[in-house]
Amino acid sequence: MNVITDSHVEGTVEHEDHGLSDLGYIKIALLLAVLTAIEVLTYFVDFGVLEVPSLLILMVVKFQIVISYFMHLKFDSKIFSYLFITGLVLAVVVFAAMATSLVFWTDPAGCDAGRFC
Amino acid sequence: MDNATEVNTSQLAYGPTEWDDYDVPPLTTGLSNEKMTMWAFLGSDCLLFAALISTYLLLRNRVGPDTDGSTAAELFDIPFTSVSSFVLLMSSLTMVLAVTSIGRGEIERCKMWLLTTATLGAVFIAGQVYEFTGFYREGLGFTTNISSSAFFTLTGFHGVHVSLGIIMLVTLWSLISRGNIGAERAETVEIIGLYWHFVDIVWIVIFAVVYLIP
Amino acid sequence: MSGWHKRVESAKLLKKRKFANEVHDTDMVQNRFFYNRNLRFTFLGTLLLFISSCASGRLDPLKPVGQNAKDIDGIMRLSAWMAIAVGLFVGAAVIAVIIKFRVRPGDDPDELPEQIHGNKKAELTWTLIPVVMLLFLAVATIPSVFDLHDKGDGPTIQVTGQQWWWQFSYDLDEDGQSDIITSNEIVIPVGQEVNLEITSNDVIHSFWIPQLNGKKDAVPGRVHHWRISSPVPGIFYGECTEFCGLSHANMQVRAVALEAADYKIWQESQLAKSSIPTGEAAKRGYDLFGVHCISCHVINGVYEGAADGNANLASGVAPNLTHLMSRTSFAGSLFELYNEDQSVNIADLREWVRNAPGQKPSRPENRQGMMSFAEILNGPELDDIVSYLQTLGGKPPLMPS
Amino acid sequence: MAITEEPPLILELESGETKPSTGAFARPTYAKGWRAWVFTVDHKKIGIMYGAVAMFWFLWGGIEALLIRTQLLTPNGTVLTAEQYNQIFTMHGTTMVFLVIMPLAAAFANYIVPLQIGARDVAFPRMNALGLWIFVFGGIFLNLSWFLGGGPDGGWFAYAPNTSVTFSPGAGMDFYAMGLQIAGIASLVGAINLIVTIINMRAPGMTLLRMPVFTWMILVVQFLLLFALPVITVALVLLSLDRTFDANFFNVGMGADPLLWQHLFWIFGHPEVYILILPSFGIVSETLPVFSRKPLFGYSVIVISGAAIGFMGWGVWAHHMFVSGLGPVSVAAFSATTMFIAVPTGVKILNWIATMWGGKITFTVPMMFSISLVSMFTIGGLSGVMHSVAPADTQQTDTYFIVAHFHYVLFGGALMGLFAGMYYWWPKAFGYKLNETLGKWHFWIVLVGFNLTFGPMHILGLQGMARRHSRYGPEDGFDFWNLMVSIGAFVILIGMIIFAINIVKTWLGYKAGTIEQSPADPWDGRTLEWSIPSPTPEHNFDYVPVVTDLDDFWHKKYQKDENGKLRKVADGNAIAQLGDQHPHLPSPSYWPIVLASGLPLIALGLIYTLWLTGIGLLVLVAAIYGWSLEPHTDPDVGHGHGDDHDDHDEPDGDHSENLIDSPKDESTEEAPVG
Ligand code: HEA
Ligand code: HEA
Ligand code: HEC
Ligand code: CUA
Ligand SMILES: [Cu+2]
Repeated sequence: MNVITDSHVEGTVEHEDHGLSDLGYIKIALLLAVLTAIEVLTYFVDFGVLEVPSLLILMVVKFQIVISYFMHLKFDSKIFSYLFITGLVLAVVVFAAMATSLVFWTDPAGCDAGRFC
Repeated sequence: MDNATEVNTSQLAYGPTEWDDYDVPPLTTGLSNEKMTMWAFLGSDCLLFAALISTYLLLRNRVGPDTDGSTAAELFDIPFTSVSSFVLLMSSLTMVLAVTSIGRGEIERCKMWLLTTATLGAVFIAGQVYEFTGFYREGLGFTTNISSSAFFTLTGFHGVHVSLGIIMLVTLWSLISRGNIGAERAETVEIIGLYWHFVDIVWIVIFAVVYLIP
Repeated sequence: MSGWHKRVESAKLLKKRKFANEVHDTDMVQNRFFYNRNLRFTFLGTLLLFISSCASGRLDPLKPVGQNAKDIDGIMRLSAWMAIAVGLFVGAAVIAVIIKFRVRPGDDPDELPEQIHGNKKAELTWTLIPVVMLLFLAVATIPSVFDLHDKGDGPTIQVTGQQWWWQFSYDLDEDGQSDIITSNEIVIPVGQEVNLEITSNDVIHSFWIPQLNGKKDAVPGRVHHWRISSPVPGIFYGECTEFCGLSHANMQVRAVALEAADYKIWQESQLAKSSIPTGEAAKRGYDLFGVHCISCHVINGVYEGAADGNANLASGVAPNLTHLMSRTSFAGSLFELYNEDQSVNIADLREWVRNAPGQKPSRPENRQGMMSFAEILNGPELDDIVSYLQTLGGKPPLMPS
Repeated sequence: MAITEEPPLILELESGETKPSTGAFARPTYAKGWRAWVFTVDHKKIGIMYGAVAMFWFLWGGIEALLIRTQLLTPNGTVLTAEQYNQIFTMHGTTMVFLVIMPLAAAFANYIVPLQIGARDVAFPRMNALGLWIFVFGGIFLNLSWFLGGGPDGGWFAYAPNTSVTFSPGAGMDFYAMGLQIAGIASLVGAINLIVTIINMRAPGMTLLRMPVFTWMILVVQFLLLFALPVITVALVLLSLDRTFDANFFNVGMGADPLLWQHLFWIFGHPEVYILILPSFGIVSETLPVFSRKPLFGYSVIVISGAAIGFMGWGVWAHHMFVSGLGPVSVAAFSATTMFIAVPTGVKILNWIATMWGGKITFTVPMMFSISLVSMFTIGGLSGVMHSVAPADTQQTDTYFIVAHFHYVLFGGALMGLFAGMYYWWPKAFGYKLNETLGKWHFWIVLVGFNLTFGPMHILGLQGMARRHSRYGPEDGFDFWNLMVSIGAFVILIGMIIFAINIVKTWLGYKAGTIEQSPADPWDGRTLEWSIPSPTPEHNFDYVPVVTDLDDFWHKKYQKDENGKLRKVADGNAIAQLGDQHPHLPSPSYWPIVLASGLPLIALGLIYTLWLTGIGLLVLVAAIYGWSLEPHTDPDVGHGHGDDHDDHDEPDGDHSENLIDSPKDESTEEAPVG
C-alpha cells in the first residue's frame, strides 16, 4: 500500500474483526429471546408506570443488539454506521417533533372539539 | 493500458501512473459499493417506517362522526403475535448463521440456513395473514375505520418487506444451488442478510410500540 | 388619490361588479366581460402613476385597522427594514465588485490577482452579525406569536368555511345552540376583541380579513381559535386564502363592525323569525320556495326542514336565508346585494337563482354549490321568488361606501 | 431493492477461468444512432438526456405559466375556466419542481460529478440509466392526465382533504400521487448511486476536503433526497390508498386530522427546496472562482455551511403551516429555527462576494448568471426571512408575496445557477461554446423579464392578492401590477427563445465547421473535468488522475516561481489528456428502460383496471431477471485492459483474469467482506 492510498482511505476498515463465532451469535439470540420474553411479560403482569419506559428501553436494547452484532455494525466500517444512524436519528427526531406538534402543542382551541385531543 | 502513445504523455498534467495498472481503480474507502448501497437504502427506509409508525400512532384511537367498529388495537392477540415475533427474531439468527457459514466456505450449510430463514419468514407471513383474516372476520377490514387503515398499511408495508426478503432468500438459495454464487460472493449473502435483519428490527419496533404499549 | 378612490372610480366605470370568469352557461354572461376592457385600459393608463405610488385595494394588509393587524404590521415592518438593509448591503457589495474588479483592457493576463483563500475573522464576522440580527428578530417575534394566540374579551362567534362561502353563528345565551346564523358577513361590535372559533365543513379554507388580523385556516375536524377587532365602525373585506377547490377565487368575506348600540339592534333584528309574506308575488314566491329551495335552505320560522339532516351537500349546508336582505352581498360576497343607489340588485339576484353555477364556478352535480334552476323555473316564477327573497330581513346596518 | 443488489452473476470455476454462467441475454453494442442513447449506461449520455428532457418540461411548464399569466393579465380574465386554471397552476408548480429543476440538477450531477472526482463512471451505471428512464416515464405519466380527463387540481402540495375523491373526483390527483411516487423512485435510485459514487469512487488522493464544491453540494443533496423521499412516498401512498382503495387516512368523517398530510408533505417539502437550490450553489461555487481568477473564499466554510443548510433544513418544515392551526409553542419554535437557516446561507453569499472581491472578473455569460444568482437569490432569501416571522406570515402566506419569494429563490436562485452551469459546461459536454453574444442577450432579457415578472408580485402580495385565485376583481387595485407581471412573463419567453436559438445556431455552426472546436480547458478551469478533452471522451480519463490538492488541475497550471510568486507554468489545453486511450467500458443494456416501463403500467392499472397492473408487474419481474441474467460485458471482454467498473466493482469475477498481472494491493483484497 503506497502513500497515496494511505491518505485517501478514509474508512477505518477493521478487517481482522469479523464478528462473533456461531456460538456467540446463538448466545446473542438467546439474549434477544429473553428480552422478548420480558417484553411479552408486560402484557400479563402489571408493570404500572414502568410499563411504557421499560418496553421502550427493551426495544432500544434489542434494536441495538441486532444492528451491532447481527448486522455487524460494531465490527464494520464507521461509514456504514454513519449512513444508517443518520437516517435513524433523523427519523426519530423529525417524527417525534411532528407528533409533539400534532398532539401536544396543537392549537388550544382545537381541544374544545373534545374528541380531537 | 495501451501504452503505444507514451511519447507525449510526459507533458500531461495527469499522465500514466502506477494506478493505471489496476483495471478497476481501488475504491476510495476500500468498502464494497454494494454493501454501502444497502446501508444507504436502509438508512432511507428508516424514514419510511418512521413515517408509517407515527401515522399509525397518531391515528390509532381517532374517531369521527362516521366511525364505527372497534380499533385494531382492541383485537390484538398478544400471545399469538408474540410467537410470530419470536419466529421472526430467530430468523435473524439463522440468517447470521447462513452468512458465517458461507464465509467459511460451507456452501451446503449456508443453503440450509438460508432455507430455514426463508421458512421462518414464511411462517411469520402466514401468521400475519392468519391475524388479518381474523380481524377481517371480526368486522375490521382495511376500510372500516381510521385505525384499521393505518394498522393494515403499516403492517402490510412490513409484510411486503418480509415477502421481498423471502423472495431474495429463495433466489439466493437457488443461485447457490446452481453454483452461480460461491464462497467468493459471500458478500451477496451478507447484504441480503442486512436487509433481512433490518426487516426484523423494524418488527422489534412495531411489536413494542404498536402491539405492546397500550 | 388614494387606492380607495381608485376603487370607487373603477367601480363607477364598471357600474357594478360583474363576475364573469368561467361560466358554464356562456351565452348569458358572455357580453358582460367584454364591455369594459378598453375602458379599463385607458383608465389604467391615466392611473398608472398613482397606482405605483399608492396602489391599494380594499384588502390591503399594509393599512391595518384592527389592533392585531397593527401589531403584525409593526413586526412586519421591522423585518422588512432588516431585510432591506441586508439587501442593500449585499446589492452594494455586488455592484462594487462588478465595477471595481472587472478585468481592464490593459491588464496583464498572466498577472494573477492576490490569491486569498479565506479569512477566519471576516467569516466569523458575517456569521455573527446575522446571528445577532436574527436573535433580535426572534426575540421580537416570539412574544407576538403568543399574544396572537390569546383569547379576547369579546363575544365568541363560530366561523365555518364551506365550499365556497362562510357561515357565522352566534350563541348569545351560551346554551350550546346557535341563535343567529348568517353568512358572508361577520358582524362584530366595535372595540372588542371578538373570539372566533374557526372550522370547516369540507376542505381546508383560510379566514382572512387583512385589515383586522392575519389568516387562520379553517380545518375540518379541528376548531381554531383566532381574534378580530376593529376600533372603528366600517366594512372590511377579506377572502379565502387556502386553496379549496374550484371556486377558491370566489370565496370572499366581509366583516361589519358596528357601534355597541347598533350591534345590539342588529342582534335583536337577527333573532326575529320569518313569517309568511303578505304581498301577492311574494306569496307565490314563498310557495315556490317551499317546493324548490327548502331541501337546502333554512328560513327560520317557516322553512326549517333543511336544518336537520341536511348534510346532503358535500359542501355542507347552504346559507340560512332568514335575514338575507340584511347583508350587503351574497354568494360568498361575490355579488353586491344592493346597487349604488341602495336599491336591491335584482338583476344579479335573479340571475343567481336562475343559474347559480353559471355565475360562480361550482359542481352541483358533485354536490358542491347551488344547483341551476334554468331548466326548472320560468321567468315569472323567478320574479316571484326574487320578490319573496326581498322580504327576508331588513336593511343592512351599513352599506359599502 | 432486490433490483439493485443483485449483481450480474459470474461463475468462477475452480480452474480460474470465468464464464458468464447464467448470462442468457446478450448486451446491446450500439455505438451510434438512437439506440446508442436509449440503451446507454454512460453517465454522460444519461446526463445529457436528463438535461434535454428537463428542458422540454421547462418549455411545457413555461407554457403553463404563460397561460396563468394570460388569465391574470386583466381582472376577471376569461382565457381559462376556474377548473382549467386550477389544473394548470398545479401542474406548473409540479412540473417546474419535479420535472425541471430536479432533473436539471440530476443532469449536472450525472455528467459532472464523475468527471470532477476523476472516475470513469458512476458506481452502478445500469442503475443510473434506470433512474433516467423512470424519471422520463414518470413525467410522461404525470402529464398523461391532461389527455385522460384533466390534470391534477389540488395545488402542488395537494392539501388533504381537498385531494380526496369526494372533493376532487377526477383522475388527476391519482396521476399526481402515482406520478410523483414514480419520479421519487427515480430520484432515490439516483441518490444512492451518487452517494456511493462520491464516497467510494474518487480518484486517488482526492480526500473529502479536496472535493470540488459542486460535488460536495451534490452529495448533500443526495443525502437530502435519500432521507426526504421516503416521507413523501408515505404521504403519497396514503393518499393513493385513500383514493383508490377507500382507506380513511384523510377522511375527516372518520376522525382524520388533515394536518397529518401537511406535516408529511412539508417534512419532505422543505428539504426539497434545498434539494432544488444546493446544486446551483455548487455550480456558482465553481464558476465564481474561475472567472474571478481567485480561489473560492473560505472553501471549507462554504462546504460546511452547505451541509449545515442540509441539516437545518430538517427542522423548519412547519413554517409552511404557520396558519394551519399549530399551537403557539410550535409556531414560535419553527419560526425561530427558520430564521437561523439564514445564517449558513448568508455565509455562502458573503463568501461568494469575497471570492470576487479583489479578483479579475471576466463577464462571460456563465459568470453573469452566477452573479445574478448571488443577488437575486438574496432578495428571495430575505423575503423568506420575512415569512419566518410567524405573525407577519399570517398576513403573507398564500398571497403573491410568497409567490414572489419562491420564484426569486427558484428562478433567481436555482434556475439562474443551472443556466450558469449550462453555459459553463456546454463546451465540455458538446465540444463547442455557446455563442457569448446571444448568451448575453439571453441573460439580460431574462434578468429584466424575471424582475418585471416577480418583483411586482411582492407588491401584489402586500396589497392582499391571494395566490391560486383564478381571477381577481377590478375593485382590488391589482390591475396594473398584474399587467406588468404578465408582460414580464412574456419577456422571459423572449429571452428563453434566444437561448433556444443559441443552441440551434451554434450546433449548426459546429456541424458546419464555422464554430471552432472548444479546447480542453476553455475557461482556465480549476477542476479535473477540464483536464480532459472537450467533448469528454467516452472513457473520461485516459489515466486515472492522482490528486494532491484542492483545485488540483489549477495547481498544475500555476505554480510558485523562485520568488514565491504564482506564475502560469503551463497552458491547460497543452497539459490536458488526449483522450486517445481505449479502456474498456461497460456495455449498454436493454433492461433499465424495460424495467422502468413497468412502473407507469402498474400505476395506470391502479387507476383504471387492475390487469394493466398485472402486465406491469410481469414486465417488472421479467426485467429484473433479465437484468441479473445479463452477461457482465460484451464479447470484447478480455481485449482491452482497464475494464471499467460495471454495476459492481468486485475485483473478482470476470476481472480476475486481468488481475493476475496487477500488483496486488490490500485495498483490492479487502473489498469482499465476508
Ligand atoms: C429554492 C428554494 C427555496 C429556498 C432556498 C428557500 C429559502 C428560504 N425560505 Fe422558502 N419557500 C420555497 C422555496 C425556497 N425557500 C417555496 C417553493 C415556498 C412555497 C411553497 C408553497 O407554498 O408553494 C417557500 C415558502 C417559504 C415559507 C412559507 C411561506 C408561507 O407559505 O407562508 C417560509 C416561511 O418561513 C420560507 C422561508 C424561507 C427561508 C427563511 C429561507 C432561507 O433559507 C433563506 C436564507 C437566505 C437569505 C436570508 C439571504 C442571504 C443571507 C444573508 C445575506 C445573511 C444576512 C441575512 C439576515 C441577517 C436576514 N419559505
Ligand atoms: C423552478 C420553479 C418555477 C419556475 C421556473 C417558475 C416560472 C414561472 N412561474 Fe411559477 N410557480 C412555481 C415554480 C416555478 N415557476 C411553483 C412551485 C408554483 C406554485 C404552484 C402551486 O401553487 O401549486 C408556481 C406558481 C406560479 C404562479 C402562481 C399561480 C397561482 O397561485 O395562482 C404564477 C403566477 O404568475 C407563476 C408564474 C410563473 C412565470 C410567469 C414563470 C416564468 O418564469 C416561466 C418562464 C418560462 C418560459 C416562458 C419557458 C420558456 C422556455 C423555452 C422557450 C424553452 C427553451 C427550450 C430549450 C432551450 C430546449 N408561477
Ligand atoms: C342543492 C342545494 C340548493 C338548492 C336546492 C338551492 N340552493 Fe340556494 N344555495 C345553495 C348553496 C350551496 C349556496 C351557497 C353558494 C355559494 O355561495 O357558493 C346557496 C346560496 C343561495 C343564495 C345566496 C345566499 C347568501 O347568503 O349568500 C340565495 C339567495 C339562494 N341560494 C337562493 C336559493 C333559492 C331561491 C333557491 C330555490 C329556487 C335555492 N337557493 C335552492 C344551495 C342550494
Ligand atoms: Cu375556501 Cu379557498
Ligand atoms: Cu420551507
